[in-house]
Amino acid sequence: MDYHWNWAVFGEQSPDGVNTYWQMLVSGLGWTLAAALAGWLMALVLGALAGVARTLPQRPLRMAAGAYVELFRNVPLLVQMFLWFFVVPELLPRAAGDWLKALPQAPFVTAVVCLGFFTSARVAVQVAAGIEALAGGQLQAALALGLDRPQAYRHVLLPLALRIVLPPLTSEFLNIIKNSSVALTIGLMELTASARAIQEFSFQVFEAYTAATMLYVLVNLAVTAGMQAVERRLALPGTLGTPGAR
Amino acid sequence: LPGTPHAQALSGTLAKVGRDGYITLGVREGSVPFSYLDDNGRFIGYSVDLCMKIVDEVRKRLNRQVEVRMTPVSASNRIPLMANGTIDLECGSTTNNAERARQVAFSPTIFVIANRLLTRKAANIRTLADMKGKTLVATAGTTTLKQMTALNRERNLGMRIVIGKDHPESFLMLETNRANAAANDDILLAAQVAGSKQPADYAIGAEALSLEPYGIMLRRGDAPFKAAVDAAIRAAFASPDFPRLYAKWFTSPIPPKGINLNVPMSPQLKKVVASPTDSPDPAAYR
Amino acid sequence: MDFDFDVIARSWRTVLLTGMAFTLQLTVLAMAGGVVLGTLLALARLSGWRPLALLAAAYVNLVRAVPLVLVIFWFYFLVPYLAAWAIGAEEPVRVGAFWSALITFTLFQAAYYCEIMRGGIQSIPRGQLHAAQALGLRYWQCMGHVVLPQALRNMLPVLLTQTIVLFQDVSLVYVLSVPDFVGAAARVAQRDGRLVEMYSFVAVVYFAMCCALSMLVRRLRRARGQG
Amino acid sequence: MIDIKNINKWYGQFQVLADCTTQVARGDVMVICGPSGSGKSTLIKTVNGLEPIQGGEIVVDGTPVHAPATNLPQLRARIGMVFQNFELFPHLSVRENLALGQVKVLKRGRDEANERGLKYLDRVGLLAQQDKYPGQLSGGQQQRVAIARALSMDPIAMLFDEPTSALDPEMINEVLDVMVGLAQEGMTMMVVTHEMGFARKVANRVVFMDKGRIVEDCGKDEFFGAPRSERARDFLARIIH
Amino acid sequence: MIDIKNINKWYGQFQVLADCTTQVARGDVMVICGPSGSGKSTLIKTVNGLEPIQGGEIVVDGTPVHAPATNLPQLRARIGMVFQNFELFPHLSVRENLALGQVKVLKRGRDEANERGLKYLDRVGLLAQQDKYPGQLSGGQQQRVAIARALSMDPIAMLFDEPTSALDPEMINEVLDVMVGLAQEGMTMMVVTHEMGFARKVANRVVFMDKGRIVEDCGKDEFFGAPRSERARDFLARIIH
Ligand SMILES: Nc1ncnc2c1ncn2[C@@H]1O[C@H](COP(=O)(O)OP(=O)(O)OP(=O)(O)O)[C@@H](O)[C@H]1O
Ligand SMILES: Nc1ncnc2c1ncn2[C@@H]1O[C@H](COP(=O)(O)OP(=O)(O)OP(=O)(O)O)[C@@H](O)[C@H]1O
Ligand SMILES: [Mg+2]
Ligand SMILES: [Mg+2]
Repeated sequence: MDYHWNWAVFGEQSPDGVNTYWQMLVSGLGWTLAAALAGWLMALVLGALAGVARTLPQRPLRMAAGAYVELFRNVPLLVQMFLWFFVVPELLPRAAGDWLKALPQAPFVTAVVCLGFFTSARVAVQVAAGIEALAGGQLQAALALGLDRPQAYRHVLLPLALRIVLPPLTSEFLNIIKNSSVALTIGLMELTASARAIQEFSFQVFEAYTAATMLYVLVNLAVTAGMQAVERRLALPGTLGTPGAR
Repeated sequence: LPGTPHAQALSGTLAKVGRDGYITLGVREGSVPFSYLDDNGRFIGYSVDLCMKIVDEVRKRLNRQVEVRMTPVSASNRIPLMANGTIDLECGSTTNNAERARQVAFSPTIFVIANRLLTRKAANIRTLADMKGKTLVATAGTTTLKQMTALNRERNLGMRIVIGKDHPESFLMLETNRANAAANDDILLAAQVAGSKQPADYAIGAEALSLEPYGIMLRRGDAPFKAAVDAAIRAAFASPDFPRLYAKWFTSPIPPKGINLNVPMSPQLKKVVASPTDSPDPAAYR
Repeated sequence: MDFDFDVIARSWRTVLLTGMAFTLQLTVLAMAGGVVLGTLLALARLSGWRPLALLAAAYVNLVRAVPLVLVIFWFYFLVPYLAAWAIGAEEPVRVGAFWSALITFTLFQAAYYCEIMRGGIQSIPRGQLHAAQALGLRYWQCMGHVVLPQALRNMLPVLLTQTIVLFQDVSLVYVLSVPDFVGAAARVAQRDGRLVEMYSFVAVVYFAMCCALSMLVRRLRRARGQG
Repeated sequence: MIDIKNINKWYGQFQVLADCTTQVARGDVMVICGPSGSGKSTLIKTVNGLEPIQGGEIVVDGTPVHAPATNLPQLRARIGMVFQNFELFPHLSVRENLALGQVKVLKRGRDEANERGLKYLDRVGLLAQQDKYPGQLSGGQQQRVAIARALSMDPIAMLFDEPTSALDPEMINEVLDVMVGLAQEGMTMMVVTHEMGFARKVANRVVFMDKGRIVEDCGKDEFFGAPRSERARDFLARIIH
Repeated sequence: MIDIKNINKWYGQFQVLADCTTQVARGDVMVICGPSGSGKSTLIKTVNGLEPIQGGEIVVDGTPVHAPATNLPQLRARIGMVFQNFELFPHLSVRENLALGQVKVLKRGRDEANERGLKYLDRVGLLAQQDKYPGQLSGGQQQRVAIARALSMDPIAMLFDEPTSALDPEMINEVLDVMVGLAQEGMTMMVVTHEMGFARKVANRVVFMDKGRIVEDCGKDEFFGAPRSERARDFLARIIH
């Protein structure tokens, strides 16, 4: 291959004249994690609400939750990102739109909102599926005891559904980390964008992308290990989650 | 190969093209008027025309038919695609600078741009100094962004610099008031204004913030091919047809919408045409 | 904001005919290739020969750990080398944009389909394998005639759902200037300075198509009594 | 005490319950049997309102179950129910399973709830298992805990839906023993079961269902002696081998 | 014909089979019973090599099952097996279920395979169901198809692993009837079952297992008359209620 390798590029000064390329990459990682975490919190809250709504007996609530999920699931993230950044502020009242645009971290805020909604649709599907997996027997047992519906959800269905959906939620969390890279299209200097910028400035494209890829893999491993620890802690005695129980 | 007496003696790109019978040009989709798609799905532009002259030179040197293939490239894949041999020439609007020259070689400079500010006329911003404390947009990964970051610090302007994914998005940021000014290569700004909804609303600043040479990219360390490229560009510049070629793209209506950019030849480009150079140093063009 | 419908009226035919045709072709072919390759990967992951299982697992996890944009970049760049290796050529093979994109998407989509198929295979009760073996079928016959057809059937809705995701993800080849649907729309948008209009158009088209597809999947699920 | 009057229920076009009428008096032990899919589970779940009905009326201890004004949770708290698959809450320990309903519905203090729960746990012979989780118990043990959970709400009647059909043959008797004890103490019970030994021993009424209808509703001796309907005779012949 | 000699098997630390030895002669009907988890299923699956063993030897009709050189598929094709959960192939019609093994293993033509399959389907009384899929049949019907599937390979012996324990009480007899018929025709059979009625009727040998050991291995009359071991007496007392 006709390519001039230069790993020392990470020690060189980046165009802002203050930081090295390596620091640029690390700051990108910081933005990636910040956007993913903030979006994740939002997705969990909205997703749990929409997911519960999808399992309720009231038809209008179920339909509204269904429409919410379809809306955010069926448009590519790339396009949603663009719409949130460029179109939504124009649709708002003038003052609100201007305020949004003038936010000091407008790309970050937009990315979080967009990732939050996008991911919440997926979380909602998981949560609903988790609850439905229990819907027959456990719900009836709780109701037969005299619990009302909110109590049945609070004390029986949700704690169990949480354990069921934890593995798929883990992969959604990994997804949101990866998806945050799409925010580069609205100017958020997250990890992939930093790698891109480095290669644009220095033309050391393979070094930049290799470093970014490895950072993603490391984050991925750390998150997977962390979530597995959580799963083990929450595993119920006597189920397959706890080795040697039966 | 029969009919190609030089082929055995050649190495690198020329050998490859001689053997395969085709050359692949990396082209851009939206670098008006250097390299872009017209309504018929063909890639056209000033850089593409110059590249075709290089192809003619290659045909002459190899003494055989050479088919031309075009592959669209983007800012993020042009280097790998050149390194792995997918493209042989990049015909776009790529700035030649010292850092990049470590990785690839460039043809003699084909155009010289200045970085300038694009503003709304109503905002009354004339120079970079007027931008103190305001918001500036530049495109991700461009040398302009690099330049503006440096100037912001040197001159202590306290500007907020936001980043657009590509040139149209940077312009959109200005258009939707997310930024007070857009910094970019003046020729690209001219193209954007000409194509915008209200061209009369915008002004391109007079202050040239830097000079940058554009070149056609080829693989490094490929002397025979570089010689052919150099010869082709020199010949094109020396040709009496060159003013017409320039006029075709910069001072006449161009496809697809028939907009006229109206950018006469700058003194810097005149100097380059008179004495071609592939220097990445901006000082060489003052 | 003034919305310029004219640009959509002028361009929707070309954008759909070239861009959407590309996207759909890529989606369908990458799904077909991805399911085949993914199934092989799944069998490799479940194989008793540990090195093979580990290798397959490493591939799947690596591909799934990295953002699609980067994965696309890597494969897009590596495909010429893979092709050279496959046909035994000395130099990297120059692969056209469509084939490059197709191989790229097939390779990484296989990692996702692999996990689905693995789940599908593992969800087939051991008894089915035992029953097939007890009839005297060999391992590959058991897989081919008993386990895989059931796994595929059970997982069809999940595979299709993943394909809807793939259909949306194809939009990311746009970062490589490959002329998919978003790319074709963006090209018009950038040339004519009508980004908002074209992106809204893209959103509506995707929404309509994906909704129709997910409705199909839901009907399939219901017909299967899977919810 | 439980008065079921002409109830009808459809799933779409399919009629699950057709004009079912029967009464359970205080202290009655009613066994419900019939072929699979005949509507036994559905019938028993209408009694505490777990299944809505489309026609007819059910009155439990003076309360019309399906009237809109009825406080269903309160009514359900007074009727114990035991399911085929136990349905203990797997994320709660045995003690917490016993306490949940008492604390949240009957508003008992945690200590009182635990005390009563353990009393019934002792009654089903599982006091030693109070700190275990359902997943750590055998099926028979889980079902006994489920019975204790229902009892600890001090129900006025108990509903059983095939309580032994998910159990290994060895464990069936340990559950049946508990149920026989309950019956002998005078608990009002409706029991869906195929265990004819249990029916013979403690039932005073047997209801036989087929295709959503109550085909036979008579005393135990009459049922085992000379069932009126052909279908019931058939069923008995096949089930007792 | 089936010679099981001192076999041992572990799952990790846990010994599932401990030094099991027994023989089945041509025409024998051996019933295997014992508490849950005692290793009955594991033992029967070692006979056609579905479960590997760590010690001992099994010889079926002269072929050592676990020898590396043995062509297991060929051996298995000659031994029919019926499972607790039927394990029909749900994506194939009844006829295709019957034909698969014949075509792929015995290399019979499709027509011949269908013809033979239907013969046995008729034998179990289900000829009319040949075009249905397993999901459209009741449990009892599925199990009868599974028996026909095994028979259509012309086996020299049949293994049954709790063939009736997943069935509703009503359907148990229709399956047992088929098995009794087979036994009376002289088929060599090993049957894991809790159905003591079946054992009494047709078994000539009963093996009782506990904790991976063969505790009792004797004639039917001896077993039901006076089992030697306490554990077996206990088990019998509990299972016959
Ligand atoms: N949610 C539902 N939707 C449609 N049909 C249903 C539903 N629940 C039950 N059914 C049907 O209603 C009929 C009666 O069901 P039910 O569970 O009451 O029968 P059962 O007598 O308890 O049978 P089993 O002995 O198998 O438990 C069955 O044919 C069943 O298929
Ligand atoms: N794959 C496995 N890994 C570990 N332990 C196993 C495995 N399969 C079975 N066992 C254990 O081996 C023992 C014997 O199992 P087996 O299925 O042979 O019992 P069984 O007598 O057939 O019981 P049942 O009446 O419940 O079917 C059980 O304790 C079981 O938990
Ligand atoms: Mg039932
Ligand atoms: Mg078993």
